Amino acid sequence: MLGKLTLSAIPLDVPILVGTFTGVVIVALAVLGAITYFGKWGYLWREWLTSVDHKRLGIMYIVLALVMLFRGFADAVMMRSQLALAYNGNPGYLPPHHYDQVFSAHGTIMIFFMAMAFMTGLLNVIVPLQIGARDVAFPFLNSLSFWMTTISAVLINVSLFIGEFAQCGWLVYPPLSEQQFSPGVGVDYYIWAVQLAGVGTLLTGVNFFVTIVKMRAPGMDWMKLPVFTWTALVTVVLIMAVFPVLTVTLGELALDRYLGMHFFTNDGGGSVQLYLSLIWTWGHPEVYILILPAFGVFSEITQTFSRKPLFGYRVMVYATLAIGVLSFIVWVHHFFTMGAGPNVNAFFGVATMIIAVPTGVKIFNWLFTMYKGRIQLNGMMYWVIGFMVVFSIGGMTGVMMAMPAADFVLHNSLFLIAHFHNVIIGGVYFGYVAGLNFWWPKVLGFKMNESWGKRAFWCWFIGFFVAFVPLYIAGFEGMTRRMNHYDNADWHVQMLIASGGAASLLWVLSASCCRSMSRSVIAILQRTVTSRVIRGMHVRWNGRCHRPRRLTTSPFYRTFMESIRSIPKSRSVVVAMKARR
Amino acid sequence: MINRFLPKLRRLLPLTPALFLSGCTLDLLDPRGPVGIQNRNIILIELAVMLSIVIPVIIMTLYFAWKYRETNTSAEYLPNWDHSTKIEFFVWGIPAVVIIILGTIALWTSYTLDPYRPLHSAEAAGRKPLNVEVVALDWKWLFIYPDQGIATVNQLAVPVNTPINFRITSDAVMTSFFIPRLGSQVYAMAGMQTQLHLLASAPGDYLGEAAHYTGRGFSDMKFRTLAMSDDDFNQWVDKVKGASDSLDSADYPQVAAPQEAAPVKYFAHVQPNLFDSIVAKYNNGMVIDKSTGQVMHMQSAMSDMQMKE
Amino acid sequence: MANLSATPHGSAHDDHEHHGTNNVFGFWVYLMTDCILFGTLFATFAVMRTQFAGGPTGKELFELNGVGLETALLLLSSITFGFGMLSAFAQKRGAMLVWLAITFLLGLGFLVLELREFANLIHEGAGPDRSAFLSAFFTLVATHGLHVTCGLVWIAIVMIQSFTPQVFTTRYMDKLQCLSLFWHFLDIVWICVFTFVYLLSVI
Amino acid sequence: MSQASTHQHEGESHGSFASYIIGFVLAAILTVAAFAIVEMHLLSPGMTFGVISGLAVVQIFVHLIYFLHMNSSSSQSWNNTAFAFAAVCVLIIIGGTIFVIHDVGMNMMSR
Repeated sequence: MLGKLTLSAIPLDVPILVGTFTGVVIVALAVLGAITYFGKWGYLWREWLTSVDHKRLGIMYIVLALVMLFRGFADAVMMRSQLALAYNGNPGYLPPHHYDQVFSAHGTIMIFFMAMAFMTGLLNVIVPLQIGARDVAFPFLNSLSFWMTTISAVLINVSLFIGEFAQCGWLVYPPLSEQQFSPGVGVDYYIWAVQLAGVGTLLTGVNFFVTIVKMRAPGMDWMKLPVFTWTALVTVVLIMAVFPVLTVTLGELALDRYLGMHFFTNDGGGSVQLYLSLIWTWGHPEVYILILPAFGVFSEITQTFSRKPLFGYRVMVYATLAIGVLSFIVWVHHFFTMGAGPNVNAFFGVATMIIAVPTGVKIFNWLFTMYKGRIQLNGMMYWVIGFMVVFSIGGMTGVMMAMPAADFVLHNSLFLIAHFHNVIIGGVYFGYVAGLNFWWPKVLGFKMNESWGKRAFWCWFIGFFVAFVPLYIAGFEGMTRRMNHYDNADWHVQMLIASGGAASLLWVLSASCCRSMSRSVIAILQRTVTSRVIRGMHVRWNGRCHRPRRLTTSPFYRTFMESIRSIPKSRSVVVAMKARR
Repeated sequence: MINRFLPKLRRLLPLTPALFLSGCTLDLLDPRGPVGIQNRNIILIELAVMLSIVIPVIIMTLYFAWKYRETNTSAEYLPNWDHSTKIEFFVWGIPAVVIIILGTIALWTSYTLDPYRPLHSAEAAGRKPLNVEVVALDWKWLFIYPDQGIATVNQLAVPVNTPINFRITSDAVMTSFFIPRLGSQVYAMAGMQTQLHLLASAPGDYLGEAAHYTGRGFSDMKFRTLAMSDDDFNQWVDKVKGASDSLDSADYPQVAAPQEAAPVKYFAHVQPNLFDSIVAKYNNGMVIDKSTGQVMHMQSAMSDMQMKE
Repeated sequence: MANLSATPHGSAHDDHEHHGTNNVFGFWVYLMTDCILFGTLFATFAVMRTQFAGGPTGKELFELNGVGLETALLLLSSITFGFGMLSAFAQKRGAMLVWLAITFLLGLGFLVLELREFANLIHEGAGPDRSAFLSAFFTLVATHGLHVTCGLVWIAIVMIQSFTPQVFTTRYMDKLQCLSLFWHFLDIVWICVFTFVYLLSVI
Repeated sequence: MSQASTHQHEGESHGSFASYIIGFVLAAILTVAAFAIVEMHLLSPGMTFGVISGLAVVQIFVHLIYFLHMNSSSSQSWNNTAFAFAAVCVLIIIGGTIFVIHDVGMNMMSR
């Protein structure tokens, strides 16, 4: 069962893959050469690869996320360009075998290795600092989680060059993913990679839960907790609640494939419906796992740059909790069309709609945090405002699809694709990027470039609409997702706009991204950043926040005595805040 | 110029999201059957209700961001203001009201638009429903007309204004049976019988799709839905009956073999209970009868089919 | 798991960060996620329990005597482990070792019985690939068995470690407490297994 | 180091010889009762299901209290919260899955 790979599994006949492989090898050699040239191997090994420091792990998580963003983004551009070409008899340049792997990998990578890794990275960097803990509760476990995630990410990328990846979509629905219909190694790559990453995430969840519950600085009551930490707490609770379900579901699929069991097979009494039900029991809370920390970031940024405390802190906390609880009882809205009766559909439809209430409350709270403030309209606030605009629309289409009777025609269409990119790009991605921007000085000791930040925002904001509004329309035109080619002229118009928009504007983004990255590198080199230098620099945003420690950079391996010293100060901030109210 | 375009624009006003693409047909917003019309109405109602709250939010966001910008020192600044019971009330109240309205609609329409629910109003008008059994195969659709005793591949003909009762299953992977211009879709799964009730109210040639991804041949797994008058339909049935092929459990494995971009095919005769045999194949030779709810054994037919495979 | 969660920073400043308690609490939280994992397996079994696919049913297959014996062994091992813990808290190493050894043997006996049952079923042609019901049954019960195996390995490690100077240090006791939670937790899972898998199938 | 351990765990109960024996006896009675009801066919199938489920739940609590030393002291509140949370999750997962799959099964006239 492990001997499926032979030399012929290396796709030497696919020029795209050979080209990519060559590119990856060249870049890898360049990086390795540079490390050798500068003699940094020992440093890298001691200070980073074997580090258990939460800030270092956080940075490595974010680096992993950005690399995976690049990979997933390349997949996205390939899909869009394929669909722009493959019209009316033109097969495009990606045959189904390759195209199906591309969209499966895109989804898997973006969720598990981009968004999850980015989120865990932010949690790692920020949460212990916000609660005044020296590190997380189990630093070694934290490192283990990171390496499990990284190994899974490597595994998925190896599948690009050896063998193949799954061709069953990002959630590998059976029976298509069963041995009978997918005898290749693709689904095995998927199962192993996601299973490993899932267990890693589960351990992260346990780790951060214990950290937040047991390691808060003295005096930090629940209602004094920074909002980001609150959202982090709810997120890790959801992780603990649902990742075991993912483990079991994928484990059962693996047993089906390896030991010929009959959980989800067509025959032998297997039940496809059970897979759908279980995978979405994990899958729906998963999207809230991703979005809640982003909500936390938006709360922090809004209050900081509006120079006002967050409007309705308590309400915000309760809304977060409500979202957490409700997200657990709505999973059926991912398969209203499976053929369940109206009782099931009505229950889960209404439950789904109810989630919109606490989410709406959050939007209003950010709105009233800005109200009568002194808003510093910098790049980060751009992301927040852009988020509120985009996310409102995404929320609207989400509520539309929560209605079973409407979902019966919108399900599986490009409308659905547009909807979840609307909330995931507009909510999750905007939030994480804004968070990176916001806490960048804390990590590296200098601010990100402001004008490039704004340019990046405009690219994403406009690029998003150009790329995804056509998909909404194509959904109304009855175009389903995951098509490889088509012959409908109306669809072609939308596909052209979407790919044109996506390609041109999102590529500008990459340019700006590269630009700001290179500037960062230059800045790092210029300042010859060592931890001592960082420790000397204190960057503050002029915020009034619920945060005990202000935004000073935090050195790696902050000594325990320093943490102690900062606590009285933090308490006085909280007390002062209360007195002012 | 403008005058020439204005009437066209006005006609498309309900289609606001697509205003700038007035050339396209939005299948879902221009349905050809009562089910699709209800789907569309629900979508439009939802859109209207949600926009009534989303548009003000977006406007307020942009307005607040502009009004209270740092450089506008004339705007009021309340650095410590972070609570107002009155605002909190509306902040919870407005989304709650919207969701109560939409939730009620959701509850109601989950029952009225349940795909399993027969279209009573049409039946009441004296139209006898047409039974069609649908089998999703790799990568084509098999339609069995049990009452006419015929079958087709990748072509579905239906008489207009006649309720169509679909029974749907799959003999391969899971997929979804969807005719966008007629309305609701429902999944096709091996060993399961799902039901769908649709009606075409106007003649035409509509696209039918596999809405759920099925693997390699997915993009070509589609069929034409020909809605036609009763006479045309009867002629079509005669045409199919005139075809040379017929379909029984011996031929079936050949028909069911994976095939990409399968051409339309007619079968003049179809073995009775073929559909039940296909369902029973995955249920240990048993199938539950639709009308009586009793378990029937399909042993012989099944063993035939399995031997051939 | 306790090995993983031990912090490499040692316990120099534990007073403020409560590493000791965190280990036990962290392990408890981990067990809760394990509990959800078992819950999902039970959900699968609940759905699959009538999917015999023409194969043998639980009523035909299960022998309650064997199950009763397994239950008795596991239940006994729970209190012998408890007595071992009491000895450990009283810092009586000899008594602790004896109780742990008895626990180990009881656990081993449980495992042997379970494997024998599996072997018989597979021999009778009722292996996990026969029907969805049997897939769910084998997966659920074997996952529990796998946990018991881990528990046995862990007991062995703890017993060996008791001969090192580490014995009865804070870290050692933490580990022992985690193991205690783990062992008793397995017993709780077994209650659900014999009730909802075996007994329910033969009603 | 021996002081450390006593210091570390103060406030947590370890149970005693007696409490383990009580727990064992209770658990044994409950187990035997469940087996007896099933083996001797004392009740109708539906009743049997209800009763043995009830016995299982009671036995779980016996184990929690006498073997895992769960109590309502403040030092344990987070352990209890975590347990309650996990229990609710398990109930939602099992209940929800059965609800959905049963409904779907009925609706699709399968099996």
